[in-house]
Amino acid sequence: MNQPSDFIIVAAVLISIGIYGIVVKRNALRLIISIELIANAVNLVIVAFSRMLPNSQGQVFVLFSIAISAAEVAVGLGIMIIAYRFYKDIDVTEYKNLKN
Amino acid sequence: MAGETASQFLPILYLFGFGIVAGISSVMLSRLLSQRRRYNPIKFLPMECGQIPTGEGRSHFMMQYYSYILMFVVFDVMLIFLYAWAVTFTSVPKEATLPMMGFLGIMFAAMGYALFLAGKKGIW
Amino acid sequence: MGALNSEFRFGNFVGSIVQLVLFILAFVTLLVLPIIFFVLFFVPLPVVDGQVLTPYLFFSMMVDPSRTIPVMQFLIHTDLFRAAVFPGFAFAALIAASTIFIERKLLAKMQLRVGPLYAGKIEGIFQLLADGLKLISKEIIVPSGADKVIFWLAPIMFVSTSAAVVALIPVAPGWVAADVDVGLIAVFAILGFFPLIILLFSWASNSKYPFIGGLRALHQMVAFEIPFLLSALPAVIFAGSLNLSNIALSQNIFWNILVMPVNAFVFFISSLAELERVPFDLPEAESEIVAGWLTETSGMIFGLIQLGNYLKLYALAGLFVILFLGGWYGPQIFPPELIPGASTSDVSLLRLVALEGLYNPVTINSIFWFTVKTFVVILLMLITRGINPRIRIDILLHTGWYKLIVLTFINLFVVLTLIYGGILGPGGLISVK
Amino acid sequence: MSSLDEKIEEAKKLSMHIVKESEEEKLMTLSVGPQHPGTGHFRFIIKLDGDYIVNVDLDLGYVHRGEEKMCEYRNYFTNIPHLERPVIHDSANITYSYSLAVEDLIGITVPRRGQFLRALTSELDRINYTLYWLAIYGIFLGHSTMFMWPAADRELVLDLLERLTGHRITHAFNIPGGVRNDMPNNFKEKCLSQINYLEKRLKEYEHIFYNNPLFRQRTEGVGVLSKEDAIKLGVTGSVLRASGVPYDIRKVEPYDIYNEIDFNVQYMKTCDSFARAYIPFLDVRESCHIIRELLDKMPESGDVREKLLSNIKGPPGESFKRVESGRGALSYHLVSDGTSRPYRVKISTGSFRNIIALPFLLVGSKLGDMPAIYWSLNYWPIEADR
Amino acid sequence: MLKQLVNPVNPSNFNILVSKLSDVLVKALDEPLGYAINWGRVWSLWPVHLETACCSVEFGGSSDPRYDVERFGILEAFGSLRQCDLIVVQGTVTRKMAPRLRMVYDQMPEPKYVIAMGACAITGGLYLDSYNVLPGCDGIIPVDVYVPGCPPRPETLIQGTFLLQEKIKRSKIK
Amino acid sequence: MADAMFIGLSILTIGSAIISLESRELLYGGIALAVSLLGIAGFFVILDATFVAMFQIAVYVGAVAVLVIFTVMLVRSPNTVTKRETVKRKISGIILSLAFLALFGAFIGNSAVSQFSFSDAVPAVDIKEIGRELLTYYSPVLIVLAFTLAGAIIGALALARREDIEEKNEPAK
Amino acid sequence: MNTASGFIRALESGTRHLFVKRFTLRYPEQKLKFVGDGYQFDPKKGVGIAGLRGRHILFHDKCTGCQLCSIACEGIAEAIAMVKVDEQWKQNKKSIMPQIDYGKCVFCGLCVDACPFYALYMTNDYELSSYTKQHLIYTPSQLAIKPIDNGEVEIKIDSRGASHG
Amino acid sequence: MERKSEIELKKKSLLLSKDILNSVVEKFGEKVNVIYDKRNRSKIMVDPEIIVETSIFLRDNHGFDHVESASGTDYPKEDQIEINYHLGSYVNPDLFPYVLVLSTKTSRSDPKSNSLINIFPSVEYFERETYEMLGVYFIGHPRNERFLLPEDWADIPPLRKDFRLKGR
Ligand code: SF4
Ligand code: SF4
Ligand code: SF4
Repeated sequence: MNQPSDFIIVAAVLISIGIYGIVVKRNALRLIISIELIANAVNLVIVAFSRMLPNSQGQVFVLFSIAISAAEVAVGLGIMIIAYRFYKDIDVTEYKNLKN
Repeated sequence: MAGETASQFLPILYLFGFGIVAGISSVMLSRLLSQRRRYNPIKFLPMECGQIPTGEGRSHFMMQYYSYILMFVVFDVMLIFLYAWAVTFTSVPKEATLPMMGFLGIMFAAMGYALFLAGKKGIW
Repeated sequence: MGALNSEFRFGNFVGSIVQLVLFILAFVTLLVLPIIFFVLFFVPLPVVDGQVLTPYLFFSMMVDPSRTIPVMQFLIHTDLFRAAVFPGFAFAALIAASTIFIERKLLAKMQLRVGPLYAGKIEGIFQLLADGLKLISKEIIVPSGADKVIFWLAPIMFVSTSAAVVALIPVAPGWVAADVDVGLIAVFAILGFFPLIILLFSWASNSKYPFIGGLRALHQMVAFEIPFLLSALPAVIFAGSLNLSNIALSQNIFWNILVMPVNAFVFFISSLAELERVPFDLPEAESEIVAGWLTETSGMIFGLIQLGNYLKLYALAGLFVILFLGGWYGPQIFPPELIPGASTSDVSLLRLVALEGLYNPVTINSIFWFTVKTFVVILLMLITRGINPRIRIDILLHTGWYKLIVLTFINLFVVLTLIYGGILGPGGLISVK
Repeated sequence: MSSLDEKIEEAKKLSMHIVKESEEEKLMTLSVGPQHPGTGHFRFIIKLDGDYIVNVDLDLGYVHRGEEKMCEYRNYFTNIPHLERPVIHDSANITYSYSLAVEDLIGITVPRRGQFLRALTSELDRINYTLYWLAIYGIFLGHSTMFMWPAADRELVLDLLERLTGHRITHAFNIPGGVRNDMPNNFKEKCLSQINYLEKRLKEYEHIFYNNPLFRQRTEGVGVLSKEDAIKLGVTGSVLRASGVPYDIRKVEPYDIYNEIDFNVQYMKTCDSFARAYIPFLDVRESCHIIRELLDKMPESGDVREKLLSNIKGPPGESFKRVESGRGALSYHLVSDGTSRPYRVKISTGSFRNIIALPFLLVGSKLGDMPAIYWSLNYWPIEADR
Repeated sequence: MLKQLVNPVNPSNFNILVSKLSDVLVKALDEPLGYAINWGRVWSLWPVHLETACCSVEFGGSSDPRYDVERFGILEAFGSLRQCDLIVVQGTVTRKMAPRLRMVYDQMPEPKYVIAMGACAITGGLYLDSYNVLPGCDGIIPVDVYVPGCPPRPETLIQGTFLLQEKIKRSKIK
Repeated sequence: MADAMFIGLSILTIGSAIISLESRELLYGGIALAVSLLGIAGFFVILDATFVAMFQIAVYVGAVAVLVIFTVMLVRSPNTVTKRETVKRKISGIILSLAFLALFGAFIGNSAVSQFSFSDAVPAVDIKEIGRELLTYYSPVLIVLAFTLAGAIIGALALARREDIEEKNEPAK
Repeated sequence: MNTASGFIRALESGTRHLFVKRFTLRYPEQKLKFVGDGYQFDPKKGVGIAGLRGRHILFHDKCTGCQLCSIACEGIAEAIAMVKVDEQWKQNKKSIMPQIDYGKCVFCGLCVDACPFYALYMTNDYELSSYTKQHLIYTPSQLAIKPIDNGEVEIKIDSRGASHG
Repeated sequence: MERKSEIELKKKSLLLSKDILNSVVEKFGEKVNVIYDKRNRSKIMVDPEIIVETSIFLRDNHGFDHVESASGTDYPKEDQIEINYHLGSYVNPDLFPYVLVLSTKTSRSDPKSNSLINIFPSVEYFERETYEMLGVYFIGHPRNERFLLPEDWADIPPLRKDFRLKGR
């Protein structure tokens, strides 16, 4: 059960959940959550392959990836808060509506 | 074989489990032993110094220190990289410290500016 | 339930406890012994001392008690034993309990009074038991509008997360529940759960004071996490490993605190902040926000959180000892044999008493020194509580972010210069290994 | 007239803090008291914007017991027990002022030894009050040891007072015409030794409390009440003296024996919470000196009490007398209509006059400053409520 | 849950046996448990921080080093009423304070005890005739022990808590 | 043992990932996200990448999840309950994700991925090796990362500034 | 540097107190010693004699039932009620004596001042708590009992701080 | 037994009070009555309409800058309520021991008076209390509302003489 393909399947399921979230959800926070899920699934795949090879570079790459996504969340939430302060809502469709 | 290091982590889970067992059992025991009376709804009002509570308990209230939490996210990342460096410190040539110093320098500059911004207490 | 006798004395209490124990023993004998025998006969048994632990062996042990020693030896080297009893839960809980007692007595002494005195005849030694029994029989109030799931789960998570930290603390060479390669980072990672739990709990209480308290706790822990992590950095540089046992082993020549006193100081301060102890007990500042995030806790929920707090206190004090105070190193004060000549004598009872095979002077010595040092650190924390008022949140944030970080960096650079100057480190004047 | 308008505007700003309507929704309303470890018998409602206090509304009267009305139904003597209840740990001073007012109305003077005894209890009670206040200040700032030490040392004073007057805190000792009883034997020696010990103990407070950097951080520069504001708001006692006005009734309008006593008026010019916390402490030291001086100068024997009829009638008229209590000027305005009961008694207490500064100081400060500012105002809620 | 498991199969004998057994268990456990828990309650009374009037001075005084009620397990340092078991009504209950007092009492978790401290809390004391004072607090909350005095000496209060402890010892735990 | 752990972790991860998107309360969504990321850290542990796993926990649970939950609390409570999506959008989302899943499944089934296996003989990657890589070969990336992080924090702080600060900063004196 | 020295001073002071004598009076075992037998009235001087104002003591052989104490207390707490007693004393024709409700009494001692026959004094007894309000009402016969006075500790001051003997 | 300096002080205070009272009487003439002039204490009764001007005059010309106390007294026989402000000074050392009682009268049936809050901010709570206890409405005071009494107080103001305590 414990083979690279299994990890990849889990990652694929996570990615598809993330895609579902991105397509369906209109709540900014949920969008961020979806993005995080996808990023993590990808990290999982990388680490799985890095263990398979075995090669440390995969792990280094994942380290960078996590760092970047943390930074991204910080900025994303910063943007969200400023949007919330303007529109008093975190629904992205609302932002569009208000602009018109 | 994959999963070997995982067994190192098992005792942590054991202890976590002990904590949960201890917690749940004591809470259950306390439910068994304690007398409970639900004669009045006032009892279950949130406590507010003997007043009837006004307003929501969970407001969207903020302290002025949001910026520190934002900063924490970023510098937490920085720290772990520092640890990766510290572990390797003795086994790499001394020049390898230079990029880390660069990293630190840039982060320090950022931190300084961020602290300056945060110190202005205008952050929501 | 039944009424009580009018005559209430401590002796009666003890008597009733004994009665209870006897009853349970009888019960266990009747019910559990058959199960034991079932297991003995039908379940494949571990090999101990070259022999399979058969029922025969079991009965022979009853005849010759000293033969139980290999079984014990086997037992204490299992993971479960380590997690449950010795370096793990029971040990930590014991230290936590004694810490509470010492805290109350010590503070009382400092404040010219006597502290708990009457609960359990001798100097109020059973005060904690009384408090625990009281708390366990106390009603738990869940405020209306509270988030029930989080409200019940958060305290339990609090305790178990504290316990998980305890798992990583080594007390002697090889004596650690979880010997993790990345132990130090694991400690920090697990400590990172606490702000989350507190924040969620304070949110779940649906009340104002807990909410402010939770926010304060979050800010405080977040502010001190970074100096906290940074101050341990030079120790890792010396040890070249993140494994806590290795870090302790790397201090066999000199204690880290000699090289990085500032970092030790910062670590101490930060762990006070992490523990929400005076002067950093802002999240529970009773004169401002009633009891902070503990405002809505009642009964056992409060008790659990206190237990978690003291477990955490032990874990952090232990971590301080491991990182800075040279871990378990100390002069050897235990004799090589518990009872001289016991190993060669034929009296089996004597061998049992001498714990032959179990008794390892080095390990015992390590445990002893580790415990002593831990208590010293705990004592320092307690005294700090006695002499300081509470700090204010903005001063606290300022201290955490502007001062402590700079201090740790200064010390880090001092250490780096020492290493590059060829004084410390591999190839230096004082070599680590 | 325009300057007057300006001043009026200024006064309005001083007394009211009105928050803009638009800001209202971001605020959190927090009730502090009455079941709150931070206030006691008192409540105020603060509006918080994050960590900052933007509005304060006081809600007094949780211990309003109608003392002034009750006075009108009791005669000049039976008024004593209930009049000392508002500040039971400073009861010698609150009855002192009342007795002075009644004596002023009737026109008698107290025998000299009685005057000394009154001053003695007054000073002892000042120490008692201040140490209690200091203890509570300690606990307000989360310093449990600082609760215990003054509370312990206060017991020394209470012990003395108990010997002298018969009760730990509610002495009912000062009555119109003098004091109830003479000193017991050996009191002087006992008093001297305990006061000396107390003075030694006071040094420790400086180490652990006043010079503690954390305490300094929390109080220095916090809640600054400038001299002008202090005068404008009419605060009194230690709050006033911490703002740089050397105004002590014992000095400016000496009553009874105080013009023969040599002592200094303590005042500071930093105007912040630290000064307000430090002045009462200096007062305690000064009181120790005064007590020693009093015991020194006290006549060996003599009357302690001018015998008055138990239902003495006051002549029609008014009197207004004040003493310096632990919290500042404590004055009685007594109106008599010639019967054996006072027609109107108005008690103007230091607490009631000091609390006016609270909203003024709290607005704009942080929530964490609240206990430090509030208790530095030397406020005893019951006294303000009466 | 056990009952539900047992019920459908054989409602007669086995059920009775189980209930008998559990009766025995309860009897055997109950008395020691009662002792133990009441013993815990006796030595761990945490009073709520509610000051109604001037008796609070002596109440505070009773935890000072001279009298140190922590000897009896009485800890006065608790901010929140949710962790407390004891109200000491410290004096006059005014009409303004009365609803708050009642509310504090209501919000405390069971079991809870009340000590009326001072003449005012017992009968109104000095302020019997005042327009804003209730004649004693037993009109609003049930009082366990009366401690007279104005204010009572800490010794009297401690003696009052002894009485309360006796009462707790004789009470049922549930 | 490892199998059981793997299955348990997958259920935990995927289940909480679904909850994180579908829970009615945003707060629970945040908690579920934390749990899901914790599950991924568990996978990392199984894959012998302990350092990465701890990094994951420290950063995601200790910081990102806290930040997300904190932001949830910041947002007014009516907004934390999810509005109902239109059914059409939901169905299309599900179809899209299923399609992706099918595509991916086909891809895995038809490639050599399924034949890959972990080599048991080779020991796991040491932390020191990661550090060495980081400091030598990847050191330029480290600098770039530093710039990214610096930009991120300064940008986030600049964004989160309050416009009404000028009037706010002067408390009514 | 000021900061550091401040902390060190505080630490030193705190640690020093670990070796100072405890101040605690172990109450149920030890009891305080007071001046005299309680607050009394000195008939010669016309002023009181210092003493603790605890529970009253009534000397039945002196009380005349003149009600002056009751009148004095009227304006204070109305704690004194005059009740009939069975005893016959020749100075007390009406056979009424004060009965004191300690639920109301504030221990001011003004009734002692008011009693012209020195029949009412106060004692060192302060252990008055009870379970019910009724038990707080002390009848004249209860008031006549002299309390057992066994307190003997006082504050002692020596070089290691103040303590109770 | 009084010492010499004491006598001097007495004289000085009398002179001082003469000064103040004379100037007030000069300024406002008939509308001001001096009720008494004792040592360190004197009382003037002014007409209700000039109370604000008088206090401004006293503040600006003599340095009375705060009130020690403000209260009212009910005189049902004369159908009047007397309002007293006890003025004191913190800036003028000569006036330290001196308290000037500034009082005015208002009718009992419709008690109204001009508030001094704009001249002496320190009267804020005193006036609020007087409003509550005697029912005097202070014109210009921002908060003539309940202060010390319970929220549900429905009786007449308690310090009026016709409010009787029960049982007395
Ligand atoms: S009994 Fe006495 S001390 Fe206690 S509240 Fe009443 S008046 Fe105050
Ligand atoms: S002591 Fe005071 S209250 Fe008590 S009975 Fe005597 S006069 Fe009344
Ligand atoms: S006790 Fe004294 S005052 Fe009272 S009735 Fe007897 S004699 Fe009269």
